[in-house]
Amino acid sequence: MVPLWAYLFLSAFLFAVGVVGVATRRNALVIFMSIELMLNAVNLSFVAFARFLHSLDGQVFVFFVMTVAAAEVAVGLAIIIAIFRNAETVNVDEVHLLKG
Amino acid sequence: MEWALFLIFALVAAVAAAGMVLQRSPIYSALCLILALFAQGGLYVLLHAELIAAVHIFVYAGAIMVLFLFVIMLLDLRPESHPPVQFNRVGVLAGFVLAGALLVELALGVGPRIILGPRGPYDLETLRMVGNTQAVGRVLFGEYLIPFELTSVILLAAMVGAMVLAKRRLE
Amino acid sequence: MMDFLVATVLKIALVMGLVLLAVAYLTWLERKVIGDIQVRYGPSRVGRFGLLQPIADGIKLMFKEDIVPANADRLIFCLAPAISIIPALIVFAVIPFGPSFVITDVNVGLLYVFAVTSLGVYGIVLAGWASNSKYALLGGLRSSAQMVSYELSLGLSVVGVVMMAGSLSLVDIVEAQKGSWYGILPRWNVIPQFLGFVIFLVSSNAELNRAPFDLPEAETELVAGFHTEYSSMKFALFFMAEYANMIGASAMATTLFLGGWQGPLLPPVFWFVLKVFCFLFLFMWLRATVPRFRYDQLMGFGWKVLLPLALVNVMFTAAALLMFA
Amino acid sequence: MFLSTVITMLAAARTVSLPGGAVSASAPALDWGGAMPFLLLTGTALGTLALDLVVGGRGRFWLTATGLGGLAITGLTLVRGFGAPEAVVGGMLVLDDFARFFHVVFLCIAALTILVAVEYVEQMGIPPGEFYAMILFAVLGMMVMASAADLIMVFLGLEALSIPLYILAGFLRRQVGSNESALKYLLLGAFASAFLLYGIALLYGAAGSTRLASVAAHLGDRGAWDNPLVYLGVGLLLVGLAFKVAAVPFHMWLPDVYEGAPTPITAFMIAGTKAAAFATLLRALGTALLPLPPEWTAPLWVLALLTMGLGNIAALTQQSIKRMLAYSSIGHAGYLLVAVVAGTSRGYSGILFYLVVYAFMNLGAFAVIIAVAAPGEERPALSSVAGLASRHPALAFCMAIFMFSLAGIPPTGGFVGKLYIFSAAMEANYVGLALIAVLCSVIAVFFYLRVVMVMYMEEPREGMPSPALSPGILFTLVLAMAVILQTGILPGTVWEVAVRAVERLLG
Repeated sequence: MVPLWAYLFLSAFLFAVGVVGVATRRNALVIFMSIELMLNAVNLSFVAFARFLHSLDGQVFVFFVMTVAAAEVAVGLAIIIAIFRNAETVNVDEVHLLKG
Repeated sequence: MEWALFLIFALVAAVAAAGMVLQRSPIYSALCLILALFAQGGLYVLLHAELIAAVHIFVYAGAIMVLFLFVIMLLDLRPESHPPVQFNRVGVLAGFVLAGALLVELALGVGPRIILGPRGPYDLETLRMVGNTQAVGRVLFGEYLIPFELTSVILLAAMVGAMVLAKRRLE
Repeated sequence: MMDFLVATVLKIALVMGLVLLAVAYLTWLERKVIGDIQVRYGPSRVGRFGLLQPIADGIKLMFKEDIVPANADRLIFCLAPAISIIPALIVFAVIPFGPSFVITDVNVGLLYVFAVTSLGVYGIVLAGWASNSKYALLGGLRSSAQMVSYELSLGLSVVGVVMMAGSLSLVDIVEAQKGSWYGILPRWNVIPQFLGFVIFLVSSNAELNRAPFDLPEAETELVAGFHTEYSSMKFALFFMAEYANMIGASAMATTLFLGGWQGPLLPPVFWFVLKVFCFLFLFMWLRATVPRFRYDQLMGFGWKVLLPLALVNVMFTAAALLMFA
Repeated sequence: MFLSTVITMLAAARTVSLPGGAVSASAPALDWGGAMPFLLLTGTALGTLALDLVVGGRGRFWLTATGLGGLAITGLTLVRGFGAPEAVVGGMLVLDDFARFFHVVFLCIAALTILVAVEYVEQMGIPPGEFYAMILFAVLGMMVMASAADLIMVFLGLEALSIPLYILAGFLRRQVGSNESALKYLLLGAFASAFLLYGIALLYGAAGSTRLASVAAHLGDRGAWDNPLVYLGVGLLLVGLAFKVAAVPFHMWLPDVYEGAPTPITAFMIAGTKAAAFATLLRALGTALLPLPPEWTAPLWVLALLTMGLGNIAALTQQSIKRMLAYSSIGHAGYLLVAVVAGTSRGYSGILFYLVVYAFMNLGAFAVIIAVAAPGEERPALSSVAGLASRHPALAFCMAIFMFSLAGIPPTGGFVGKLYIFSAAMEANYVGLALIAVLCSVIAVFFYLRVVMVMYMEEPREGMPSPALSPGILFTLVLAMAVILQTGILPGTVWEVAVRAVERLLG
């Protein structure tokens, strides 16, 4: 049987990749996708814990996280569309009205 | 057998995730992420969470990522002109911090130092008897009824808000 | 273990062979049916009654020149047709054709079907994007918006069925429709779930991108929509995917609402195929009869009519189950 | 929505009565009395949305009345229940005095935000129904955060608060500033949520449950802290919360977001989100993580120090008044963290007290800014209050009092609040930190008094419109003044309530 640590390690790796994506990319959509990756990494941990703890709570949490992620995506994409209509760009560092 | 499957899925997920960050074109990033999500669905099946796996594919691959692709196409985003990975301060700092945390977890995690909490009643035997879907349903609509209702409020707020923000004209 | 593997492989081969054959002859059937409705002959030259027409078409498509437009994204352009056809075919893995004739009975079968079919949209979206042509792009955008919208009512329309069967497994759902009411009416879901059935049919018609919901390929505005730039086998794959999806949707409608393979006297598989063909005929009939929607009508219909109706159906089913069961 | 809720509940009840097989999870019986405030507020939000469909843009008055009426009824229910034994709703939400205290604060903040915004909404052409409904949804999220008995409720409450706020920040869809504010808030907020969630996941693994009570029982054992799951989990949880309270290394999003958002929403965010985040922090710390092992207070100490220092120093150089208040709110988060570091019940009561004063003085200050700013002016410069004393002496006087209170000058509530917090830190032997905090408040006096100077010493700019005092703004100003002076001169009432609330929390 694949032990818990293998899943946890993979989850941590995916989470870290997501963080690096958020930190290094400029395109708002790609940053957003990186955040989705982070949330999914956490979901993997939840399911793995649920399996090894003989508990279903972790699986239920995954539902909640998915719902919240879907809500965030809906709002986020709406914001991105709104910003694109006004500024014609989705690169986070090209909109800098508020710097300074 | 289980190890082999795990390694395949894990490798695909890891490579695809890295690909998502490294790809210059947003659409390829999205495709990489979809691939990673599929691999993750496979891992859920390995963890005996079939319901989660199906819902995961349904929601992420079937809905969320379609929306992403839709917006990428709507805005007709072409590949970024500058190299995707730039060494700005914050990024490098965060990357290092996370890599550090990751290594710590790796070093400690492989060893026996991870201690799991007390076990619950749902081992595989029980789940097989009750049925995975039924068991998850009972917990979701029983113990977790209130958070469940709360998510419906969150979705409603998000739905109304998305419409307010993205609609072309408001009366 | 070995026996199981061999049996499974055989089943897969059998199902795939039949589905692909059916796909080929559906094109013939559709042309004939629409021809009859429009008082034309339809294909009649190749073979008796034009029966060899699909084969001739296949050969033609195979030998046509395969064109990839300049500036297209080659990788995605070539991947898109495959992404389109694969989900259309693997749906059949969980559909029960007979009492013990199902490739695999997954306990979340229904969710599997929805998860898989929801992937079909990628083929269309990516084809539209990769072609680097505005018609294709617009077609892809339209169809993704349409499919995402109608998927909601499609999913909600079957919740009533799931509640009545108490299971997500398609085998269980068919089993739950065994027997009859008062000895005459079959216990099929179409009777208590008539509203759900209608919503399911309409939304799956929209999911299939077929007339009257074929906006993505509206010739008059968009040439051929997302597959404008495709030719040869790649084009054929899209075509096959459409027909395979049509069979899949008919099979799902049969399984969920018409008692699947159940029926008196004759062998179950026969009943199943018969019901599936009724639905296929219905889809063709619709295409020949109903004019195309306008785009805003289409979206409005999905969101403002079908979705609320589906929700009402779910609520009433839940209330009825609580009261009577 | 209601119907579906009822049906789900009935269905849940039925599920329980089914033969459960080997395992039957039972739905805990709902405590309707405890659920009442949440239901009332959700009902108000849904009612506002529904009413908006009926009356449309013409029914501004009725929309405002519904929103405020719902808030008032919810508030009355809570106030009447004060002192009643705690109620646990479905095992997920606790309604004790601590929660009631915060709920009432949130409801006040929301009511004042709506009052301040009435005129503004009309001027900016914002659809009022959705606007008010989003505020109410956000308040629901805050209430859930303050009442959470389970870590997953903390997460969901946080999202129920944040998602409406992302939307509210972007409500001026035609303005790039507002768009950008929403985008930044969303990206950073979601990023922070992921950290918080990861922390929750690891704690779930360590404790086998996410109930705060179970986590507390698990962590009560000293040895538990050697488990990598525990310390990584707690660490990530704190990082997530630090993002939300904008403690210093995680603060960079705040000034941009607060500056670009519509001004009433900035007031709402400054007053409300901070209170909600600290409510969660106190509940999580107070019921599950306390007492933190000594090595854990050190990072918090540094966090408090950096937050106070950077917030106040950066505020010194700001030209935009909104941005200045945004930085100053970082500084205030630092003071509150000092009390968290102190970790005594006196410090916690201080936090509660300070949050009340803080909410009112910020809402008051923003009411003045909204009254003074020209319509459509979303980033009013400091000079927009120039010569206010000659243009509108009463308004200038109010603003001066708010600034004194923010700076912590007696006889205002801001002074008393700081006194409570710093003395709690001294009592807990964090003398150094308390001294630094005092030093920071001295720095802060400069930029707060600069506002007063500009109002009283400078000549008014050419062509400034005379300040428009709508009834809502007037009411807010009067109430804020009353609360600040009352807490400044007779702090006893609020303080006693705060002490009692914390007593209940810490048991």
